[in-house]
Amino acid sequence: MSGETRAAAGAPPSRDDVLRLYATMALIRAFDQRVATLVLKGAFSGVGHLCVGQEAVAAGVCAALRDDDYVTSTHRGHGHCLAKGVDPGEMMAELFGKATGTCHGKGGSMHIADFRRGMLGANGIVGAGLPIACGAALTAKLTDSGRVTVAFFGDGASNIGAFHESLNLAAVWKLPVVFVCENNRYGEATPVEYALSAEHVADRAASYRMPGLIADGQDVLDVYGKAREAVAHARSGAGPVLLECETYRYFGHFVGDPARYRSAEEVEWYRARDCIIRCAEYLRERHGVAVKQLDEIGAEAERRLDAAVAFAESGTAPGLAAILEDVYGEARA
Amino acid sequence: MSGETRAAAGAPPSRDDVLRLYATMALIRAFDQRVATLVLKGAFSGVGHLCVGQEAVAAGVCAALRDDDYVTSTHRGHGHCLAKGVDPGEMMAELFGKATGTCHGKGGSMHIADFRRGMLGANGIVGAGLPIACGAALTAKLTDSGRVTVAFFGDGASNIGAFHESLNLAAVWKLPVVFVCENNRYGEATPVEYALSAEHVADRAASYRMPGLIADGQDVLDVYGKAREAVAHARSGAGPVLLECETYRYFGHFVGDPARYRSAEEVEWYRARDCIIRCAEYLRERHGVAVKQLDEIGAEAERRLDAAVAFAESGTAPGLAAILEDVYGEARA
Amino acid sequence: MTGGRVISFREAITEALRQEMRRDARVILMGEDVAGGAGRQAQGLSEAWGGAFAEYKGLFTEFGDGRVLDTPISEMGYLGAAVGAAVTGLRPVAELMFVDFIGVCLDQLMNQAAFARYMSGGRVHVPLTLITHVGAGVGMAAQHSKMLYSFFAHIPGLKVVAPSSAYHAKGLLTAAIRDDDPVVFCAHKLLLGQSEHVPEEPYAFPIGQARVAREGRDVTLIGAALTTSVCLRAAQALEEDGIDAEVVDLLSLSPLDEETVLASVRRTGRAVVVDEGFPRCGLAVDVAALIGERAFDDLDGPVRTVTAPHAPVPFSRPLETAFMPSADQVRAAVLDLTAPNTGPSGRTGA
Amino acid sequence: MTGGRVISFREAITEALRQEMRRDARVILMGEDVAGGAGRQAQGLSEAWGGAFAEYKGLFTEFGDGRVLDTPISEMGYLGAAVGAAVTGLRPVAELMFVDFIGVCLDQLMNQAAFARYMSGGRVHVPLTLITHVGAGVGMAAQHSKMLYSFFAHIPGLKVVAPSSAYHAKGLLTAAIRDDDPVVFCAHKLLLGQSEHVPEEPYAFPIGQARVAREGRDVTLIGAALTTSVCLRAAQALEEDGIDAEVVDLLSLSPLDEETVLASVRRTGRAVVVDEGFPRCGLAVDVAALIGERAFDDLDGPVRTVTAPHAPVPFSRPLETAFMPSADQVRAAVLDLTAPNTGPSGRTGA
Ligand SMILES: Cc1ncc(C[n+]2csc(CCOP(=O)(O)OP(=O)(O)O)c2C)c(N)n1
Ligand SMILES: Cc1ncc(C[n+]2csc(CCOP(=O)(O)OP(=O)(O)O)c2C)c(N)n1
Ligand SMILES: [Mg+2]
Ligand SMILES: [Mg+2]
Repeated sequence: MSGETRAAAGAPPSRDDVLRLYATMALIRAFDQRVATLVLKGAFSGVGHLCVGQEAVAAGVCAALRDDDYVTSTHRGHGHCLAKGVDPGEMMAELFGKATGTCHGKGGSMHIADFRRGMLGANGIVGAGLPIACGAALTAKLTDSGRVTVAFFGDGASNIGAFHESLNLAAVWKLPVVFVCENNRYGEATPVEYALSAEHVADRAASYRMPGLIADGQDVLDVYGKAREAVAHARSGAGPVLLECETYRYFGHFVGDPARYRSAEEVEWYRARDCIIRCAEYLRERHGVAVKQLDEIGAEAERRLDAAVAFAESGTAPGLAAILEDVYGEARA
Repeated sequence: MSGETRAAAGAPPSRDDVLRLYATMALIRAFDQRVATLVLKGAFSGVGHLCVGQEAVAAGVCAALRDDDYVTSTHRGHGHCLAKGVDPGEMMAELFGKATGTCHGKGGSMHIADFRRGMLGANGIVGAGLPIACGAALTAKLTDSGRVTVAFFGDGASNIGAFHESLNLAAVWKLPVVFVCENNRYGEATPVEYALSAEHVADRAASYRMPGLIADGQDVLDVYGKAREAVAHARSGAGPVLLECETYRYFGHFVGDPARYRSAEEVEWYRARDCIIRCAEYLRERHGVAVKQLDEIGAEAERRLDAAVAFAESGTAPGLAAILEDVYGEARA
Repeated sequence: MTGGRVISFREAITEALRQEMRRDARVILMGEDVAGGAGRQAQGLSEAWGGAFAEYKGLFTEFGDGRVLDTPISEMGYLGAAVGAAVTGLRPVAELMFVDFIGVCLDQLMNQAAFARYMSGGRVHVPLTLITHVGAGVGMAAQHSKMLYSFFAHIPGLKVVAPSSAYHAKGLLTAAIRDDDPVVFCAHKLLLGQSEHVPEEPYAFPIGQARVAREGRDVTLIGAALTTSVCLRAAQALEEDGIDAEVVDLLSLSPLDEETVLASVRRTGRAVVVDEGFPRCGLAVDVAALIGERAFDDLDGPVRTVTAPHAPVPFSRPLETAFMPSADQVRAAVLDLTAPNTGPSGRTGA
Repeated sequence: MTGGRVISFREAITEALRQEMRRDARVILMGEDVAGGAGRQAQGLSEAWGGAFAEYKGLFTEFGDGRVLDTPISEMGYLGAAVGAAVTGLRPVAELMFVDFIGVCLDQLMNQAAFARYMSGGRVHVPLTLITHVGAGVGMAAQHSKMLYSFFAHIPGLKVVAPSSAYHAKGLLTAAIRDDDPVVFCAHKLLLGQSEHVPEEPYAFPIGQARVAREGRDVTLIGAALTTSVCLRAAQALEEDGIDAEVVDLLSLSPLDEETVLASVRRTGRAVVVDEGFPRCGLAVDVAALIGERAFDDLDGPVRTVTAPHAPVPFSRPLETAFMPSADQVRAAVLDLTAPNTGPSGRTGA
């Protein structure tokens, strides 16, 4: 039922493109696996909403973006940040609540933002990033900057009012925004089949006369291809697109969620289609990349994480004066 | 693109049925015409949101309901109230702010409610009636009362978050509710073609896998027929329905709105399709009803309005003590 | 203020917007029917409404649909879009037609606009102005007549202004638009038609600065928006009682000009805070507690509050009228304050 | 309270719900993952979560999907559905997982639930309970750690309770469910695990009744929810300073038990109000102004407030800890209050 984009699909990704996608996914996985360990160790407070299993979506979509494009993210946002180029050390420092963090330790996991990278913020409120994405896209449109904005959100978020208002507004104003649904089949403990009255989130695109695409979210190349189509469509001035990526999170809703709402078989089914493993297979089979090279990419990701954790640990917590700083800025009047 | 209801359409309306529809429309028109006059005279305060031109929707839909069915209404709700059987005298007294009003003068036009008649309330907040309708339908479902709830709302309201959340919730919970959109082509001064990214509001039913119907809102028989289908579907336990009625308001958004956002031709086009005139023609041609009888129905409506205004005028304003009454009830604990 | 060109509060809003939009191309305006008749330009229509309260008349005609944007009825959507536009370099002004509608979009104002600077460790700012209409007196009942500005004042990161006149409306709206933080501009419906001298040139009135609207020695009456005029009328009436009342017009509710309030009360020794909002956790108790804590030693009596009752706004006209704080109530509160034990305190020198 | 069966605040919530749901078939529960794993019964799953805070464990198993309803993520939708169910004869309990989410659904609570009785001239009532979680201390930062109960207290037509212990949680939730008006039940996250003696039989603790949690003669410390324990710790510490502090635990924020507060302060002559909410237009100033206005003549010093700062809740743990009112701050406020001019007032007799 998904619509069609009028944008050209572009050339197939090169070996280097795919290697970059692979490296991004490896970094995201290393990051969130490390976070899991650290949360369980009690290294820092807060809920760990991890995207392990979903790496292909962040990696594939952000690879289709320019550096100066915008992204709004969710509570499950580490992958989006890393894929958009946010520094893992600063991110980790943020999770540790250090002054060296992306947000000087005042935001935490659910509020990581890096405006230098067009990362307009993770968000603790389900659906809240979508209207903000419309605004970033409005800026792009009114200033003719050619920038595209991607709004990531979950399957659960597609049932909240802000989703509806944003898609309608983006369609009415013909905004250059791509709404990317990470359908990981659950909103907390609630399965998508229960909470979503449509068959696919992408089916809802028709309500706004915008194209609706579905990508295999466990296949980074499919995500990348569809995202390129969608981004090209948006960048061309043809208006917004809804892109649904079918994916899965291996952890529960948060670190520690026993996730009794799903079966072991279901988890196995998805793990067998793991995006990183599939991408590795593709690289080996299609491009003859050696296992050793792939292992090295994984090892490099781990080294970056070691460095990130070291950076985070070496930082200091913000001083107590920071409590009252940056509530307001200086008035210019 | 509208879906299909599985409910039977039922027998065609009898002469008496149509006469009753006619009488209801005549009463609604007389009421809101009278309100226009009174507002312009400054007889009472508040904004007059009139439904003159849209009478077929309220009349046709409510005729498809049982007395004990529920209705949630809007800021443009006089027609819904009258069609659901609320007393015009009490309504008029409410507009006059009298203690004898439906709400003892404390609600006014935008809050008329009469729970004895299943009228759960006009509403000053666009879209707010839809979630409430879901709740009334939930009560019906959980208590097995067989009652159906109708939620009236406008074309403009179909762009607000509450619309989306309600339709999804009703679909997920399979609630016996009929969402009736009065598409009068404007939300205040904004034309539906601008604000609505779908072609028809009813197209959005597909997002919730519920039937979406479109009725000619200037044809009370079409509205009545489609409403019967929709209500039967909901009452059967098959879940919610979205019914869009294409209609028009002759007045501006409120009494006094010069309505410069539309052309005289457009108004004329709709007036030429006036629901009352068309129903009169139908009654004359199909059932041989004499003009005199129809005139008498109109005259009877005017007499009821005379009585309503007299009742309203004869009432007294609530005493000042009422300001502090009914903020809370008696605790039962 | 007298002399010079006289325009209404409504026109002062238009003028501030027009001047700031001319001055700074990043300033845009959005909301429901801020133009009106959107999409009908092809048919020769420029704007049909210019806002539900007609404050934006002419702006669409001058600035076009790239700067003045009608929105669908989706407050969460467009307020959020304003936030997104603000964090990416524009300076949006959004309208929330009635403050009562904040219930459908508070999240974008509170969790997003107000907190973005803080949550990002100061790496972003949100130059967003929200114009909204507050207050009773127009027969629109409980869902269209509230004040609710105390909600905004409660939220760290927001600034809140509630001008009492055309002059301050222009100056505060200008300041709001130039401010790098989100500012809620509360216009009382009953003030829109009130006119006075307003300079033609652009000017900003500082956010966070109250003014002494009338000087007096015996008691300080504190108002905001419409209640400033209630205080002034009460002060006038109190002359008959031989009481010389000072009136402080808050203008800004957040940040609050604590010093002007405290300085006045320290001189008069008595205070009555007059607020059309609901009494619980509202503006009146906020100011009263400030005085009670910081000017305790100078108080000759308790700080009194005159507010709307703890009840929704009723429709019926006499009830609605009685619902709103009146000069009589303020006068009675002052008399009660000055009467029981002593006459006017020593300080009055009357 | 000591002796007898000990259960946690969390379990007290479960028990109140279970008992009321058994007693009255009209009581239903709805919210996100109040069961969890909805629609999976066919696969033998009864409930996966029982609420994000596990307060509803076992309720779905006992009462089934006609009484315990998981909802899509659509707070406006289901809170409105709760209003609609309430006005048509049910007695719904809805959960708003974090009070911070009120920004996406306030309208149904304020303009609909709270006002329906009034706007209908008393022809309908809204027996709705909203359970929500408030407060900082769990490392979830600005969008998941606020109090915001002052918003609810501001709104006429709502009742608001903020229990400080398991015993009162059970009694107040029971009272809320039995009440014919909408009640917001605010559970502080840090209290959920705290245990004490709670009677097994159903009981309602009256809404609108505060309690004296500790008797004392020198100063009244006033708290609610978590700050009651802050006051009690401060009171203990103040013993070392030779100060005998009374602690009033508000329990209900609306209606407020003004008499208990005033009676205490009239005896002690001094008050410190301790509130984890933001300072402006919050609970602390509300209670402080009440005391300042109604117990003025009995005050030996200004009413002090100890609140969170006017800042969003920061993430970093040391900042978050410092953000929350502490016993040290309360003690300092008391010492400041009692020190400057005199020692403890004559009344203390110390
Ligand atoms: C408005 C709002 N409601 C509820 C929550 C609590 N919550 C946090 S994440 C979540 C589930 C979101 O599901 P989905 O959108 O599918 O994203 P996922 O967690 O699967 O990535 C919920 C209900 C919230 N943060 N905000
Ligand atoms: C949430 C909200 N936003 C805005 C308004 C102001 N308003 C009142 S009626 C209206 C237009 C509604 O349009 P529509 O739903 O088409 O109903 P109609 O007036 O045409 O019957 C608007 C914007 C409101 N009452 N509530
Ligand atoms: Mg999900
Ligand atoms: Mg309309």
